[in-house]
Amino acid sequence: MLYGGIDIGAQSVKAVVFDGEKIIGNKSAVTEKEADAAAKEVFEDLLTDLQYQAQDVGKVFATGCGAGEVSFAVRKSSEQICAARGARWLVPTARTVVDLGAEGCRVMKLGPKGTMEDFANNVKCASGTGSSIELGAVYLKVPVDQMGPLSITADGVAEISSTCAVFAESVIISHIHNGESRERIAAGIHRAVATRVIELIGRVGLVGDAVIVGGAAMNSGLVKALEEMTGVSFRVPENPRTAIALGAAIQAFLKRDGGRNRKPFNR
Amino acid sequence: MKDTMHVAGIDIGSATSKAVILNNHKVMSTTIIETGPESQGSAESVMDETLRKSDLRLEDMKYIIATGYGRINVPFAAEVITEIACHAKGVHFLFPRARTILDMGGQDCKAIRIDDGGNHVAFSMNDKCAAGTGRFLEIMAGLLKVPIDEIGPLSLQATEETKISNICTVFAKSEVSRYLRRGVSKANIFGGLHAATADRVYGLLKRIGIDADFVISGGIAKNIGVVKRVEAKVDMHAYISEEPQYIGALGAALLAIERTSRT
Amino acid sequence: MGEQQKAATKGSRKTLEMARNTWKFIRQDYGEGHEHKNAGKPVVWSCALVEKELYYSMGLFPYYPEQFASLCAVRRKTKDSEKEAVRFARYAEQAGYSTDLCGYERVCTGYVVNGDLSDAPLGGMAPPDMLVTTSSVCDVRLKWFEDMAQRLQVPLFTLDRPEQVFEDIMGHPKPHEILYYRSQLEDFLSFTTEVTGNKFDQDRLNECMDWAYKTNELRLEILELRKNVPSPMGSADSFATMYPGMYCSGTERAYEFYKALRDEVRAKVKAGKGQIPNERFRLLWFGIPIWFNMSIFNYFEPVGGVFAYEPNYNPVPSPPRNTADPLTEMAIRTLSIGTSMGSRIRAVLEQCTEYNIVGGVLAYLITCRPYYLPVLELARVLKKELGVPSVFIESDLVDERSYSEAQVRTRMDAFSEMILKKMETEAACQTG
Amino acid sequence: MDKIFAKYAADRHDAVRKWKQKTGKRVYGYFCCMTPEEILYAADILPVRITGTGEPLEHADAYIQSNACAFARSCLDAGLRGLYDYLDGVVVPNSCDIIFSMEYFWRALVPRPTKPALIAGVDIKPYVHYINYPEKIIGREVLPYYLEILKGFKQELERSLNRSIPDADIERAISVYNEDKAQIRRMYEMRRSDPPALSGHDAWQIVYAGLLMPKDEHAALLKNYLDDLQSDGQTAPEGVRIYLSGSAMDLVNAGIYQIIEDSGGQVVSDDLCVGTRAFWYNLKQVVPPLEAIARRSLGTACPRSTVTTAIPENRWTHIVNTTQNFNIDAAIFYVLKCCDARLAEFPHLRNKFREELGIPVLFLEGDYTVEGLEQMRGRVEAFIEMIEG
Ligand SMILES: Nc1ncnc2c1ncn2[C@@H]1O[C@H](COP(=O)(O)OP(=O)(O)O)[C@@H](O)[C@H]1O
Ligand SMILES: Nc1ncnc2c1ncn2[C@@H]1O[C@H](COP(=O)(O)OP(=O)(O)O)[C@@H](O)[C@H]1O
Ligand code: SF4
Ligand code: SF4
Ligand code: SF4
Repeated sequence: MLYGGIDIGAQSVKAVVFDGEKIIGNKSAVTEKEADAAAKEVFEDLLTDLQYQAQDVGKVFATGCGAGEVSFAVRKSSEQICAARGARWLVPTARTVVDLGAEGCRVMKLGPKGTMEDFANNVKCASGTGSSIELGAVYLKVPVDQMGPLSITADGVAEISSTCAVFAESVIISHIHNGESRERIAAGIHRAVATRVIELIGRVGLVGDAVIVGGAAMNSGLVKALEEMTGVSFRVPENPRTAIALGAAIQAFLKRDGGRNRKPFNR
Repeated sequence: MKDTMHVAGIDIGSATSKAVILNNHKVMSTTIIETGPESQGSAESVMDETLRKSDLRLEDMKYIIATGYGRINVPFAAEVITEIACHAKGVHFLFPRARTILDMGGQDCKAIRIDDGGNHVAFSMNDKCAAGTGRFLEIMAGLLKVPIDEIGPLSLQATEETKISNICTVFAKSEVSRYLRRGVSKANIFGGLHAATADRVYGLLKRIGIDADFVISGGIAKNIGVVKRVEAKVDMHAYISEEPQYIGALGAALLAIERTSRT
Repeated sequence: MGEQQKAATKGSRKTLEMARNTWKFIRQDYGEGHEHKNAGKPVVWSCALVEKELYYSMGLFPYYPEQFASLCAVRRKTKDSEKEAVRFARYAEQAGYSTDLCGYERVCTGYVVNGDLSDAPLGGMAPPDMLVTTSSVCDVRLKWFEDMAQRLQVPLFTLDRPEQVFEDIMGHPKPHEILYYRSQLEDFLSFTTEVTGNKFDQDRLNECMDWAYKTNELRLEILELRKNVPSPMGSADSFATMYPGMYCSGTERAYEFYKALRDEVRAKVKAGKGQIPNERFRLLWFGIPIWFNMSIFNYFEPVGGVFAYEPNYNPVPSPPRNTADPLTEMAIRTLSIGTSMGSRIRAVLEQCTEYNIVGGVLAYLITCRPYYLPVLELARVLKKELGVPSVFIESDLVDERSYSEAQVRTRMDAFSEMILKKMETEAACQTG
Repeated sequence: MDKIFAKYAADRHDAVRKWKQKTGKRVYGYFCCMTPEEILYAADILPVRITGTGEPLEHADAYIQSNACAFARSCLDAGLRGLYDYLDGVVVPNSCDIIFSMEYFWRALVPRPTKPALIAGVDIKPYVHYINYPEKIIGREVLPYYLEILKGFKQELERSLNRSIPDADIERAISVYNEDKAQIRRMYEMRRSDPPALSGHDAWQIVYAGLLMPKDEHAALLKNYLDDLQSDGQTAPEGVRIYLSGSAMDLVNAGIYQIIEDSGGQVVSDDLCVGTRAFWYNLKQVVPPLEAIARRSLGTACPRSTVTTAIPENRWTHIVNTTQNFNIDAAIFYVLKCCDARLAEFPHLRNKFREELGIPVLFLEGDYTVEGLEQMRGRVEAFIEMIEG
């Protein structure tokens, strides 16, 4: 039997197919469609790639901000649990999990056996999320996937003091005007985001092996900033962006018989 | 007094740079350009352009005052003065009976109270968040692919103002995308965005107390959607000059005249 | 707004010799506390509003976490590291304390959470044998000390000081209030005996109260002198010299300090010397200073503006000495001060007239309720009743992360433009 | 049946105006559960709790900084807008810094319907009555001191009403209040079962309505309601058993109950002033009535009180008892932004919950808006899912 996980993010839709022991396939796509249609499209594409039919898949769980709208998912599960499950599956010793997406940053603390014990996430303000980096990339005129490589080569850091993701623009512009190199500015952007992430990490406490997942985990510059500032190394699993969808698929597998829930989600 | 006395006011805002040259209270020429990444460069180009239009040289300027958030980066200015004083002065010149000013630009929004001499006697400013500023609307206009000068009129066609629950510009952006995908009309979305902006600025106005006459200046004054909604909230007509974006630069130039006539 | 520069941390330019001396005083105090502790004598950590004579008469050496936090606001561990206040505040936030909580609390709690009490400026506060706080003025100091006492596992004593609603800043406490407060002062004495073994000696207390009384008289005299034009001693000097009066009141050295200060101020008045050579307008500072940027007090000097008055930390007249029952005297002294918003606003209004204030700079301390609650109303009343305009400065008192230099500058610039213009028009009216 | 309570709460202002018209009696507003309501009730006054509206502020922003707790600002705004113009008096206890400031704000700014009566500069018919409730709840002189305060309050009231309030009337009021408390306690008992007899939101609504309506009426209605509920044997949906702790809980904040229930949780007990804190403590009827009132408030497990430990003994015992009796799975702390006392005690309390009770804790910092509540949904869902495992 196969299990599906869908993660509807603020930016991209991710899908994973899982058989209870291994990942059969995963896919992520940036789409403009409505949650349900987007989920369908990505999931069907993935099945086609894998040469499976819809009926081969048992339960599908959805997570993310549009999870309630995915019609073919039997249940939704929270991003925190899914990120924790996915990361733990990818890195079996994981104790601290950071999930950094486009608009959300979540930090989960896991117990020795992998159960989630605590979590913290950003509230109301987008500074300290992937969008901050994207906005920065726009001003620096580089594609977002180049931000990491660019900042890694910096010989120092141009500090971005503004807390607002939008207003950081003017600080970045004045740095450019002051002749700061793009490398140093990129490093500054990563540091500013990392500072926010570390605040959240601090709320749950940094224990054991740390793992980072979500789209921004693909950004080596950010990971470097996090490592430098915490003195701890962060593991980046393969395909970090789909780790949350993987978690949803694992949830679908774990709850294949209904699970221990007192009450099904009704939304 | 000599028959010609040229002065200039220059306003380097976060979005646009403006310059005004006056000859004894008569406007000789004005220019507005986008503020580039370099405040100093923008200051030089906007000044050059304005000088060129009235066929003058920098040396002809008796006094230059700079204002705006990039005011310290204007090497040729004799003095820097805050936007607040300049807007107060500029508005007073155009609307002598004005007592309350709402100045909304790209990044900041200020409510200013002035006395009968055009001096500011109280003011309040937005906090360190982009929610509800000109930049906020610009980002949304970009997202919905509507030219900035059309968003105001469009918002007035709203049949129902979509409630925007996120104050964060970034979050509001994706909230708006979701509405869009659900088929909510752009007019309704802009209705909601403008209402949210008006709510926030109304808070600033209330802090200083609102008295007639009421004037809106800065780039946002060109946005009828915000203007109408603020008018409804304060329950007063808002006076708006033809070129509201120049008011800061105009005020700076007027202050330059005061400086030269004093000596 | 827009571009946000890093907060420039500068001290204020002080005009008085004695103000420059306070630093020595503080450093010496911190050292003495450690010696005291090493000699096996008891140390207390106290909220700044508790009557200090109690400590000196009971042989306790007091440290004041509020004062410690302000010290952390200006010190760094190494040249390149962040301010100690920011470091400690971070520890507290990570332990779950809200960023909206008072900076003093976050800094001290972070310092305690960190575990190593000597890992701090001046070697930190010596480890306490007991904690003492009061319910007065804000809820935070109550909860904060309770929390620290639990974390440090030391006994805590709380003085419940009824909030006084008076017409004015001073009023007459009711008999049951005096009895209630006095009973707690007594309880404090027996509590201290229980914790430290030190016995209460009324003569000793009377001696301390004598010093405190005389010191208070001197400080009142200084306040009176400060009304002179030009202002001989401004808010920067006053904040710089409040340490002995606030924290060492009841000692001879505090008395000596203010005697010297009084003499210095008096001499300046006699010589007609002000804080700056050409004083043009006088300002009110309302609120606790923003400790990491004291240079704000010099901000208006280039245009002739001086801070002439601040309601904080200033003395009020004491009731006459009552050597037969010093505890009742102390209760009356404490309870004669109004703490309600009405009382505080009234008091500021009166003083503004006496000090010839033409503008108010109101520190809207975003994390401190007693100071952010009244500012808007104070500004309104100042304007309405005295025609005095105000400007707000938003910040935490010790945590510079909440401070935006560029924003503050724009506001202060606009404010001074406003005042100068107003003066100009008024002058024109008078001559014209 | 419980619709009555919901309706009363929703139309509270109209309901009270009608009551006033019908009975010709006075209505006083108050801010905190430490108000000696029984004294007011004995004087034929209906005490109603002042709460906010959740609507955008119209006037309060001009007088009170936006940092202050949004609940209190909303209350003041409601006052300034005249929503409470039917009040004949307002009682402000010293329950927190912000409420204390209402003594000034309400007195100086809210238009009062009654005229002051000045004698030698003293208003003998004050509109705002201040109660200097001690923060220390044990200590040699606390009780006599508080008794004096209550006496003073009673005298002030007598003066301004121009009538006396005999002890016998206060005793009668106490028994009316005790009966109501007994019914509420019975209702809480019915939530101990799994699933509980009624949902957290319904229970809250009942307690809340009780703060706004005459207590005898409330007690009678509640008794009927609970009788029916018992015979029906109906239950609320099953869910993770939640203990809710937090700041002021009025119509706006109460949205949190719905969010918890939507996410698969069920609030079964609480540490709230519109909750256990308001009724847990019966008034003894054997001591003089003012003393009974004083002892009740000094015994109440309120976060603003102090007895030298971070969590006062009585409060912690109360917490331990309720969490155990009600079989709590998890605790949610919903604290309003800038509610300093609660924010400051939270970390310590959280550690104690986790370490001593083994109860996981979710912390939510509320801003007193519906949108703010919505933004918490995701976290509540994640938390409840975490408990479900
Ligand atoms: N190729 C890439 N290299 C580095 N960072 C990336 C890359 N692609 C996306 N990101 C970052 O990841 C974020 C999106 O993460 P994602 O997990 O897809 O978000 P969500 O789940 O919220 O849709 C972007 O904001 C961007 O910062
Ligand atoms: N034609 C227009 N219609 C509507 N809005 C406009 C128009 N032109 C400018 N704006 C608004 O004005 C803002 C810029 O105002 P401006 O006063 O130039 O800012 P600043 O002084 O900060 O540079 C923009 O962010 C935009 O929202
Ligand atoms: S500060 Fe900036 S990033 Fe944060 S909420 Fe405001 S607009 Fe969004
Ligand atoms: S909140 Fe204000 S008054 Fe209270 S301890 Fe902090 S600084 Fe002092
Ligand atoms: S919610 Fe907190 S801060 Fe607000 S009034 Fe109540 S106790 Fe005070």
